[in-house]
Amino acid sequence: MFENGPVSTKSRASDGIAHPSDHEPDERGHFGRYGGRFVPEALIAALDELTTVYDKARGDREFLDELDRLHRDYTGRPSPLTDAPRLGEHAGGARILLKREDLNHTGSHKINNVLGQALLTKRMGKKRVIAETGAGQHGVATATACALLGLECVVYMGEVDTERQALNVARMRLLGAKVVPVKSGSRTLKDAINEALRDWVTNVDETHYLLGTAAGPHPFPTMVRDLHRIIGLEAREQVLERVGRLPDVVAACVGGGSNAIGIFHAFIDDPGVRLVGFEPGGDGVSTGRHGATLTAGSPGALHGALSYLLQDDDGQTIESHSISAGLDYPASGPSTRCSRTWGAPSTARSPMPRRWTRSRCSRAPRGSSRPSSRPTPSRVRCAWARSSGPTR
Amino acid sequence: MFENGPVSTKSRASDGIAHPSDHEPDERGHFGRYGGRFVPEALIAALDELTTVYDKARGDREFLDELDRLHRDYTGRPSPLTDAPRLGEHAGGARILLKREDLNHTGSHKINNVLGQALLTKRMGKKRVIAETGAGQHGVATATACALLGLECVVYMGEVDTERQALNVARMRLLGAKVVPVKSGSRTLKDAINEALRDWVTNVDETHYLLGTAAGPHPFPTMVRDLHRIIGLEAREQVLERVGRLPDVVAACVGGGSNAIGIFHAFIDDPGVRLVGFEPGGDGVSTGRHGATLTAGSPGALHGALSYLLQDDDGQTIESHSISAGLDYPASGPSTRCSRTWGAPSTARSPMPRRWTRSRCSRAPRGSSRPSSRPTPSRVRCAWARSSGPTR
Amino acid sequence: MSGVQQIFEGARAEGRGALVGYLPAGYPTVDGSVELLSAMVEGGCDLLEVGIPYSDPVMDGPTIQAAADTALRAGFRLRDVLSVVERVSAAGGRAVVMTYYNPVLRYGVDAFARDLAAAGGLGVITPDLIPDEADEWLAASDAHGLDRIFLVAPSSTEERIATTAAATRGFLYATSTMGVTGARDAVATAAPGLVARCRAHTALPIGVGLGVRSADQAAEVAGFADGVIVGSAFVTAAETGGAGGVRALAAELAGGVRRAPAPA
Amino acid sequence: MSGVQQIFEGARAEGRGALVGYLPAGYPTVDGSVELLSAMVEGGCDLLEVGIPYSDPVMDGPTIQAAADTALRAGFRLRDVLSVVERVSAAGGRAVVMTYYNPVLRYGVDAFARDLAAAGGLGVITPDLIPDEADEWLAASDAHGLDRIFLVAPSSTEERIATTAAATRGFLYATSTMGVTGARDAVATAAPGLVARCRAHTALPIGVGLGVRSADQAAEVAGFADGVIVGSAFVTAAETGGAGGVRALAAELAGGVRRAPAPA
Ligand SMILES: Cc1ncc(COP(=O)(O)O)c(C=O)c1O
Ligand SMILES: Cc1ncc(COP(=O)(O)O)c(C=O)c1O
Repeated sequence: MFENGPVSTKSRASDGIAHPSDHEPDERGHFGRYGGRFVPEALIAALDELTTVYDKARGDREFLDELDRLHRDYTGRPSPLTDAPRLGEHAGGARILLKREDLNHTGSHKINNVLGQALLTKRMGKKRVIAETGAGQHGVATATACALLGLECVVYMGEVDTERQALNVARMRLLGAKVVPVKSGSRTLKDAINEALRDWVTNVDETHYLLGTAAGPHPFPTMVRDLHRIIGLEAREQVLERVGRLPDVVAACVGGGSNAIGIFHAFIDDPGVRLVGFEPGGDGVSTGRHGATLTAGSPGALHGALSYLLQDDDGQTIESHSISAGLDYPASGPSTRCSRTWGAPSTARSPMPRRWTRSRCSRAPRGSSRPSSRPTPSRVRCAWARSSGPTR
Repeated sequence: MFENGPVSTKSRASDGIAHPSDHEPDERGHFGRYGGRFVPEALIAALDELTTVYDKARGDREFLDELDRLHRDYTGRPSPLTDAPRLGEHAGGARILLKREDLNHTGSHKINNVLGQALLTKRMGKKRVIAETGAGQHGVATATACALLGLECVVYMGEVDTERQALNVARMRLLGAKVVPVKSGSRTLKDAINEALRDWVTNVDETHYLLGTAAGPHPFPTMVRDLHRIIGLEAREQVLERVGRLPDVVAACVGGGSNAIGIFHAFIDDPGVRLVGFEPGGDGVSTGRHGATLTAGSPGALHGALSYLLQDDDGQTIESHSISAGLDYPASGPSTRCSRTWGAPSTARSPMPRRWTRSRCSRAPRGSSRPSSRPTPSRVRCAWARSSGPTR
Repeated sequence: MSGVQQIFEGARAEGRGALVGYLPAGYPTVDGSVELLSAMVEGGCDLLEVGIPYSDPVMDGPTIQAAADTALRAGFRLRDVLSVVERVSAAGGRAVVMTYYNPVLRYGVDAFARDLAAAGGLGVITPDLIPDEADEWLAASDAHGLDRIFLVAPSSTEERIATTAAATRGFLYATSTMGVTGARDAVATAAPGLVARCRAHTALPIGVGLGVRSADQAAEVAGFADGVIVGSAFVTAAETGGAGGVRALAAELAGGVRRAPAPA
Repeated sequence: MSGVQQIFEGARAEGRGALVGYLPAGYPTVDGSVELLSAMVEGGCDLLEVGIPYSDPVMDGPTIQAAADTALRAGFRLRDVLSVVERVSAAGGRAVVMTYYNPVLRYGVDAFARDLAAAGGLGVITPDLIPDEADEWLAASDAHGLDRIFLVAPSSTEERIATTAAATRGFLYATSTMGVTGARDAVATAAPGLVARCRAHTALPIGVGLGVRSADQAAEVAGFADGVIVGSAFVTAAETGGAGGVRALAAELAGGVRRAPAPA
């Protein structure tokens, strides 16, 4: 009646980087209009080096095997797919399956990306890693990987976040990382990224900036996405095995966008599957105190990429708000951005899900200037929820 | 060079209950002199019912399959075995492998036992579950399983522990459990168990007491042990597959003893493998402020079983002390007890590991009165460590 | 016939139930407990149940827990229970000890039986020891001529009632309700049925405890059982009224057990 | 030849380096910044670099961050930079704007270029825009005749120096050190090498910035570069000495760039 034995899935953790998909950016990291590199020239050499080393690692069996081995024996991949029948009942009879990235070592999907980048750091011969963190999940994952591989680790964290997430600060310190409370700006995640970028510009020779989400300058959005593609690759196989068909909907919360693109990616070419991203609603989108960058943001360049931002009429970043420290970020990654419907439907500032489209994002014409307002058939939705998101 | 693919292990989560070992207690739950049922008569009917239902479930494919399915898809079993090369280097060159029960859903081994007992609760037609908790790990696991299966859940927790483990109190409440801070006695784990037993005596008809460690009256020590045997079954297979031979030593921390007996059990019949239990050293065994029940305790009856206790000359329980809330318990389970060397080596109150023996514990003559002081060849050791134990 | 059983038979001969009163030794102090227990005898208790304060009294509700804590904090030591029994027995009281098993185990089961018998104690009530685990205690109580009072509960099967009664000497303790000690407003409805079930298996006198606090309740229990056991209500009386309060409650309850005719 | 380049050529004709001074528009207020910038001109700055305060200035150290915060808290709006440029230009100053890219993007790249040119601005320095991403800005700056000053760094490859210089108009901005803005004790040792590498790829004047705060440092830089760019030191001077402090620092630095012979 029930099948038993270990979780069976054919995908390896490294498959997302080993096998490029049909949804690649152009060679300078543009997903349509979005992405790219909006960073000081001082960082370009490091980004180029990272791109080269990453591209080489993707084809290197030894690297891929090491990544697979760590994800199997250290992270605990594959992560299970859990039926949530009581939630489904509560939701009116849906069959809801949870992809259990929370069961990974360090407690979130973040480790998928972190281990990959930490191994690349070693390949580049760098001995020092810096990272930003909001909730502390990425910081903990990074501190953990650095402890594993013997790398020096400095984590920048907004002072506000160090207070509300004191437990994760303690974990990082226990793991040997230096946690630097960032006192500038809004003293949250975005300022931690600013500070990490400043450190990077200064120490780029010996330092890798281990960015924690599918944002930032090229190659980060693509690389982070690919390191997380295993989420969707596994989930797709698991749901087919368990249910015998593809799901109607795949949903994910969107902070920077790494977990969302990680699971969505495997379903982009499945026309019957709706992809729904949930953004932090904060006090409600209409109040302006929220983190719904895709729903209520506009295109802009922040932290190295052109993407959707919460910004005022002058292009100054607006502070985001969420009950979840981990989703409290005023932008999200360009690779999620590329599938957004250009244009502003009338629901833009109402609490309704916002429509996205799933356009092929590869090698779209560049410099196509501002978004047109042509509405596109919806297959991806972006919703906001007052209290969505991880609690830790 | 590295093998890949999912963790491979042949054992199913239910194997520990489906396949009785050569190390069974007598039919009234005595491991040698230890174990048994030192409880009010009012509870005997419930314990008998539990014994019967459990014995039936052990042979029921449907039950075993359901347990396996949940442990695979919900808990995330098998848990990986992780090499810790840097720790090994630090420890003078040992190869150290970690059995990753921390990667289970809810973050510890506790869920192995909890899911089994929660399914048994349903089988008994009971709708209410009570549990004790110290650190909160067992409480969280129980609250989780109750949420999964739609059971009412009340968790007793010493008031002192509710304060030092406030985060876990919040988690349990979030999961719909009622957490009752216990204000009697030392206001820690032992008093939470007292209070749970009082509740059980009063409400035993509709209530299952979901005990969290390999202690308490029969059938708990055996049942909890068997539900945790999967730890050792998997670990043994994994280490053979990874290293090609058995380990020299298997080590575990000992609170009530459930994780220790869970992993030790699979190695009891392997003569070359030393089994070492670490007890909480608190301020040092010589100070009297510790939790080293096996090292510095003496036989006594507490919470339903005859086992080793921290007690004064009058048989009054002495409060235990540990930096780890989860190991802070003045007794430990009779199934771990049975393999202890009777007698008091000269190291008894010194900070040295204490010798155990690994006697066959099945059907030893009963009523064999007080321990003799015959020293027995050592294969199992009991050590204490000043700061051993889980940090959460 | 055992010493304790004689007390019950004596009461039955008077056409009434026996009154058994509980107080912890050493509460509020060792001397104070002797005074309170003596007041119980003066008030009309037939048998004293002298409790041993214990750190983990899982069968007790808050009232008795608090009294035990008070005694332990005041420095009660296990040997004190022997002197308490000795002093109340010397003053004409008849006493059994009520204790959780671990203090006895730690003292040494045989040594405890020996010393208690020497102090004049008649037997021991063991709320967390079932006959299945009592080999050592059965031997020691035989060796030193002590009664051993085991408990049955509404949840006990016929078979367990029979085997428990068979191991028991003195009287069979029927817990009238599922639950811990503590005075209740109503005697649980399970009690008469449990007593009736016990009668089918034993000729021993049957005492009923848990929850009795008034003359009316005592009369009600004495209507179907051979003895009425009162604990928490005495602790409360001691707390609020001292020896006088205890004496007055004993007198009131003694009136209660005389009001109803003892069952045939 | 572009407006900015002429300024450099003019200085070179005088046998000295050009002095470029940075202050954020709107610091400490809009009017206050006009006054400070005017003092810079009076003190001897050849070119003004008018910064746009931005919420996320990743290339700036604490001194300039704090000044930008002050300006934003005082109510600075993006359009204010146009009036500041207009007023200092009207008073005879020659100004470029230094800005992170997002405010420009938000304003509209072409609109910004048009309005800045109309206000008398000569060009824009873009610390987080590389030529690779600058198609829209290249077009707009061409359309409105603005100079565009890109940056090179010690880590830039020969190829990138070449392509960056090719896209640049006015002068090429060489960051003398890896790092963010902020006055330093010593001019980084990487600067002369970087400037030498740039000369191999371009005839554009080369300005060196990041860390200069004294006449001696200015002299040192002017020894190998065509212009000396000073930022944080001016902010500190404004903070502690107001317009007078800024004028005095400009005069001191102007002395510095005159001390050393300009490179051939
Ligand atoms: C568990 C978890 N999920 C999601 C997120 C959001 O990040 P992203 O959108 O990159 O997945 C975070 C951020 O800290 C996180 O900790
Ligand atoms: C993670 C963990 N390990 C070990 C223990 C100790 O319990 P046991 O000895 O039953 O394994 C606890 C108790 O809470 C725990 O939470």
